[in-house]
Amino acid sequence: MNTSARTPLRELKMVDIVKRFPGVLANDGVNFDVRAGEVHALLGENGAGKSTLMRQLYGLYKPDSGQIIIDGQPRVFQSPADAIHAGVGMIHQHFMLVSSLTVAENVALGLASTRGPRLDLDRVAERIRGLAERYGLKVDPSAVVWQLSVGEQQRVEILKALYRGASLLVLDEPTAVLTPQEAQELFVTLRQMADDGHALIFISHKLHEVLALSHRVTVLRDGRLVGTYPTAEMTRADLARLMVGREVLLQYDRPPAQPGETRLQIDGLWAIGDRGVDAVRDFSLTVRAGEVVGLAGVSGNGQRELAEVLTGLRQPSRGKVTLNGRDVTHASPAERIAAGQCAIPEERMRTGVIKDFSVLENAILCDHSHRPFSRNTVLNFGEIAAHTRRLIADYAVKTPTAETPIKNLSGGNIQKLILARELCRKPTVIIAAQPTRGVDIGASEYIHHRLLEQRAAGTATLLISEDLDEIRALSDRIAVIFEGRLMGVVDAATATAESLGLMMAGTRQTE
Amino acid sequence: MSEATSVVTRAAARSAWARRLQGWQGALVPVAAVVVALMIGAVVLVGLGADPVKAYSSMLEGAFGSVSGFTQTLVTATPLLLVGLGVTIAFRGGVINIGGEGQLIVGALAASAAALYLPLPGVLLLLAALIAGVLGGALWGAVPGALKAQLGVNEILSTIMMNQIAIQLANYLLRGPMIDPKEVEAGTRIAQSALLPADSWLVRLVPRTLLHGGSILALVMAVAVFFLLWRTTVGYRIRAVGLNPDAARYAGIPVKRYQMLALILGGAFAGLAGAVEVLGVQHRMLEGLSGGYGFSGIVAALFGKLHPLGLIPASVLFGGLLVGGDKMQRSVQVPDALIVALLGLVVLFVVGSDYIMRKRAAKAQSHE
Amino acid sequence: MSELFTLPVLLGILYSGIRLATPYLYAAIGETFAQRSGVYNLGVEGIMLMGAYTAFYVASISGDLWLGLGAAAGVGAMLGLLMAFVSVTLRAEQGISGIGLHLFGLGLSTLLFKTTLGGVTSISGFQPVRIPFLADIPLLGDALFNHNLLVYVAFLLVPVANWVINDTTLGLKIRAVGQNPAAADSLGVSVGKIRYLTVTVGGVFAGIAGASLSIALINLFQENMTNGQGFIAVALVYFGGWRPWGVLGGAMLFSLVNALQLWIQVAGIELESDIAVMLPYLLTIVALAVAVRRAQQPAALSKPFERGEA
Amino acid sequence: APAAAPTSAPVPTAEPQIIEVTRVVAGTPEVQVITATPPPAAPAETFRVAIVMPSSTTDMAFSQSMYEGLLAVQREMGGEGAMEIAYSEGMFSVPDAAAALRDYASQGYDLVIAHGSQYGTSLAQLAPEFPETSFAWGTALDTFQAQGVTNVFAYQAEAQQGGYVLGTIAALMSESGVIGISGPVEAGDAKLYVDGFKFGAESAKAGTKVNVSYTGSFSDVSLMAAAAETHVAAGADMLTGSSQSVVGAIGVAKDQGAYWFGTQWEQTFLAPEAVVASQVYDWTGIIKDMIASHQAGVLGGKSYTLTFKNGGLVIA
Ligand SMILES: Nc1ncnc2c1ncn2[C@@H]1O[C@H](COP(=O)(O)OP(=O)(O)OP(=O)(O)O)[C@@H](O)[C@H]1O
Ligand SMILES: Nc1ncnc2c1ncn2[C@@H]1O[C@H](COP(=O)(O)OP(=O)(O)OP(=O)(O)O)[C@@H](O)[C@H]1O
Ligand SMILES: [Mg+2]
Ligand SMILES: [Mg+2]
Repeated sequence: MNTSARTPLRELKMVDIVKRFPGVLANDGVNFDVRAGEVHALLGENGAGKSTLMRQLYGLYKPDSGQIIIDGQPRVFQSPADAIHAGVGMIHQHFMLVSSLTVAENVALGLASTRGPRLDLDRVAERIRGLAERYGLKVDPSAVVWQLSVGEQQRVEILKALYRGASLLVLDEPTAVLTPQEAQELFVTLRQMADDGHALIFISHKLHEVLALSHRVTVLRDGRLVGTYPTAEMTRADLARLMVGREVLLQYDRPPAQPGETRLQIDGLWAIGDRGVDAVRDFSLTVRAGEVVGLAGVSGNGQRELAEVLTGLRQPSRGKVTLNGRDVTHASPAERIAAGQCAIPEERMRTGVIKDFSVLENAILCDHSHRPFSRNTVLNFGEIAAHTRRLIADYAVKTPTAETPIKNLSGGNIQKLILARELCRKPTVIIAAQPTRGVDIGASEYIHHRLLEQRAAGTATLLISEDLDEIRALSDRIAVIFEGRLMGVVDAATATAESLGLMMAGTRQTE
Repeated sequence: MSEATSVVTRAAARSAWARRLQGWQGALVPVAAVVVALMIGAVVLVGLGADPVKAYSSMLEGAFGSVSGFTQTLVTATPLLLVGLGVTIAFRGGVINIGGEGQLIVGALAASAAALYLPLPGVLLLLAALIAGVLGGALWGAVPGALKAQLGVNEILSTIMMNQIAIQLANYLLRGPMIDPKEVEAGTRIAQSALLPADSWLVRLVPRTLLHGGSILALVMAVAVFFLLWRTTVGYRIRAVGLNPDAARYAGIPVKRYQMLALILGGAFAGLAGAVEVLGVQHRMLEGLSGGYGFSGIVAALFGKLHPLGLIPASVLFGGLLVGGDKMQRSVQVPDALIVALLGLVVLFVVGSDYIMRKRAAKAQSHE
Repeated sequence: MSELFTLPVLLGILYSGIRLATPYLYAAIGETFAQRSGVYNLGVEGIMLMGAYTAFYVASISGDLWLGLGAAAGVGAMLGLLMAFVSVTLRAEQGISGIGLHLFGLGLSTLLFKTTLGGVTSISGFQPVRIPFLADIPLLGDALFNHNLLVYVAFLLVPVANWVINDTTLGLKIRAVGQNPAAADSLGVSVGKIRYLTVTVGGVFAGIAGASLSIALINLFQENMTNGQGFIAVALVYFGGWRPWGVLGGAMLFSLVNALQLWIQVAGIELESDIAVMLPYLLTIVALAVAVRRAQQPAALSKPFERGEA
Repeated sequence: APAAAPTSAPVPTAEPQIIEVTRVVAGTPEVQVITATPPPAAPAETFRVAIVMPSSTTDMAFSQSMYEGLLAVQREMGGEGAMEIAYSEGMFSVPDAAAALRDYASQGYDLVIAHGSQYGTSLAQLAPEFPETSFAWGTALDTFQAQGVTNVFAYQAEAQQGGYVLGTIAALMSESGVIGISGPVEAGDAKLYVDGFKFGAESAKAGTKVNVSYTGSFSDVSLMAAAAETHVAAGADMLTGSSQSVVGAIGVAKDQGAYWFGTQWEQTFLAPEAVVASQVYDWTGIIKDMIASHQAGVLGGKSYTLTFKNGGLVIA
């Protein structure tokens, strides 16, 4: 196992790449190249074909036509093994980690051991520490992956690629799940890697990150190449226009809040997390009608558990939750839904939709047992189809038909459908967890407008997000959570990025 | 807007078409797989000194080519269809029910007991016996269901165990409390119940055959299950729980309750199959009544792509294979074992061919 | 009742339990490998029958028990490959392929039995090997250390399997492929290769399980002689929480209770014979229900893997 | 009036053989000793017999005994030209068996044998539909005459007789005074045998201890072997058992130096040193009488029992 002996790749070219899926032309003659020492950003709306292009580079799909050329040599990747062998590493949009294994085991997976058939996890751990040191990727090699925060999991992904001596690293939306601080740390790592002569491909929906990090940027739209540009010559507005094909407003017009009665009240809530320790500690918060309360925090500080308690998926160990004056501390999801709460889940593919159900069937997930969708348990498909068509039209969901399995839709469109489904129920309280994670700017903007519409209509919204920009753009008040505790609640108008950052790092609000 | 709508409708029409074509071809491939398996069987037949042409023509004739053969195929298909419906519901609910055999036996026991011991007149007795069968099977499905929901006991394990328990329970009841008093009197002690009162029998549909009203009941049930799964909120919930329990829970569906319901309904249909065998065919409970339908029903269900309506032709096809196989054994006098081995090959080839089919359909779709 | 709790009886139960557990151990450990990699092989019963027949036939015509054992392993490997082809390459529904394989093995072994042997005959199988010193331990020695070779190997298989799964690079690949095949695939681990390997190894062990019956424990072949043991073995994998030691626990519990129920009958204790026969099945369920030890099944169990479907 | 002159037809050509027939008319059993004459006269056309049996023709037990009986009669009658035999084996499933019986009847077989007590109900439904065909049902005693059916023979082995005899021998041979019996399911033929054996042993020698166990299955060879082991461990030096699964137990007897008593089929060759004796079912007399009866126009109504007296049971 001599990974450093391999000569690092200098230049990779993808030429005239065409890739079809049933009913979709995902890549339509795309040309793309990346060089050692450069960060090349790849931009495009949801479903533009970015991941598909990269998956071909990593041997996961075979192009229908077109060529991959490394340092002048045409290469055919039959499988990721070939790509790894050629020095390509990839951090996937959805992490490729075996959650029941330790960090070291995940890294060692598939590699030969110095001890023959026996695992040499201690040596692997040692090398992991070495790499971690060099690139600032702090992680405990003996930790089991499911216990790690999202940010830590991502570091494991990067370590996996570095460990295999990758000289080209593809990062598919690496920051979608990171806090600004974590993203900053990642950028330090990535710059270090580029300086070391690595070639990096960086996919993100966050334009400021692209502007801050990349040397060149390539934009895709509907599977086609729009163009490749030196980043230095581009502005945020330019990029948005190239991606979406129209001007994108990046600010929201928000009249002052006129909070009404208390809709959601959380009192001294405690909950135990998956790791068996308290994840939410003595947490109290009130959300009133007609306001958006943002909950900011670094990922893994109890937001997920809090959202699970509020939606009835997790039993709190102490405390009380009141919804519209009713005690719902131990209520089931169904009871909360009946009481007027709706929720936008953090993990849309796992908890938001049933991917083998059609769009239509997903559209009635919470409401299927109510009129007019069913009557005495018999479903009324006429009504359901009409309703779904309305949602699709109102929320501009891009789908071939209402009968299409929802898994064939892009992430942004799935998110729009979830939003449409939840908001049309005219909720009195919305729990929105990471509502625009991984969603392109066009769709994000759209979703934000919809949430603000709800605010205007008098709904109480708890917005849980790790995207501080999003929090600041939408919230009236901002609460910060750290290690399961409330660090304070501040007025959004007066809060500064610095004061929020301090609270997110564990400093209690002083005022 | 109008352009968008027309694109949508055109795409819809196209995908519906593709789906129909796929379904049509999908029916041909299993047939081809059966043919390949039978060709291998032909080689073995020659090796055993039997005439393969005679063997297969008698098989075909025995299963589909004569009134007596075809009615027998339908008689066999009936419990397969019913058990298969139960398997289908359970599977759709994300639980694997291997317990059809035990549920069928318990259903048959319960139906016999009701017919023997309930003092009901006329058709009421038949009705009561059918309901008892359903309840018996449901009970046998509820045990693994409750164990899974309450204690997380894997249902594959518990249903396999419950099968053995049911067999021993039947042994016990049929040689003890439920034994035909005449057998005790005569000293022969055959392990069977007394003959059920004629009021409880299902009507025979064709004279001089065993075809009985249970077959019609099974067909009605297939349509009913289709309706249940795709036209009611209960079926919607069962399917949601089966496909994504996390999302179902998030949407307010009590997941465990529906997993349990899926197992109970699975048991209920197997129990109904047992009742129908007793009331339609044997007219008494006896050892060996199940005929292995509890397992064959799983195969039939998967042949039918776990779809209640697909299950109708699938159970007739599989029933025909069983009946035709036996006929072939009789006509060319090869060991029964050959038929069993052939059946195994057919099953392997048919499931194997499914993938080839799906692959081709996907390719066709992406290149249209 | 007190008759049951005499030392000789308890030792007798232990002795019989160990013998009864032997085929379950082989079959269930093999199945553990397959299931840890995500393949659920319900055809173990059919492979056991073919193994039993092959071992018996080859041993009786060649007079060489080892040759018989090797042949059984070989046939098990071939049937394992068949299962792998159908379930991995053709991505067929695993439960139904297993049932097909079971029927195929049941039919073929009987057919071969009838055409080559014609009827039941017996041979002299592997003889008990007293382990020096250990077998002389008072009381326990005879119950534990006076068995034939295949019995010892079955029990040795447990720590070996445990080591392979938990402490080797291969075991790491197996675990990863069973938990998250897409992740393993993205690191260049061939999901197909690993699954072929484990299902084939599972087949080999199922073949040996059959051989342990026909040339070591019972020393004859009779059609359908496994009588559902293969299915119980699959259930024991679930019982054991996909861990070799757990499988051992399940196999011993089931077999000891089986030996116990025979003793209950033999000792003339008032209990209907059918109820006695139910006991091992009943207790297996109860044991799992009471011992609240909810092992997670391999996340990808029974799900065919297709690249790009993550 | 069936069974009025059961023996009128063929001219005796060999030593007459006594067969005990229990005639059941309208539910009242009535024992009659009649003389049958084997073998039946070579018929003008081939006599066609079909049999449906639960286990296989090589089970070394219940099914094989009947199948080999048929083959023996066939040889006596002059081979396949004189008598055709069709069989269906492995019919554990009663519905499959019923279909096979029906099919044979509709193919015009002269005698259709339902060799399994679980097939009786199917036969009772079937027989009236084929009045030209003779049916036989065993092991059982009921010919369904009470229901007006006249074309069904019934046959049964008085397995308890052989059991009794073997039990007596076992008790006298036993040094430990403990005997172990393992049966499949506590019903039918097996139970008759087991009870007879137990009774024989206990009455032959006072103080003999007879331990009985059942495995709950006809085919579980392993459990049967374990049962035999248990009996030996409990001190038994004489073992017996019934069903096709006993082959497993015979091996145990051999290995552990115990003696074995067989039933249904001659089991000596499996372990000559261990098998003392077997009660063998010889069905040929009954088969021949059924054929003769059929040829004489009596299609059913007779209930046969295999006993020592009529030579149907043989200790080998
Ligand atoms: N395995 C697949 N089967 C069928 N269609 C697919 C598959 N993978 C992707 N697609 C489709 O191909 C198109 C491009 O998808 P891709 O995932 O490459 O988009 P993307 O640019 O990465 O979007 P996002 O920003 O949401 O990640 C989409 O329409 C998507 O639905
Ligand atoms: N890009 C890489 N960086 C680091 N290690 C690698 C890389 N590619 C392969 N390896 C590991 O280095 C060792 C030797 O790799 P090499 O590629 O020469 O062999 P290989 O024939 O590809 O191995 P295999 O047969 O496992 O695919 C193997 O353990 C392999 O897993
Ligand atoms: Mg993407
Ligand atoms: Mg059959």
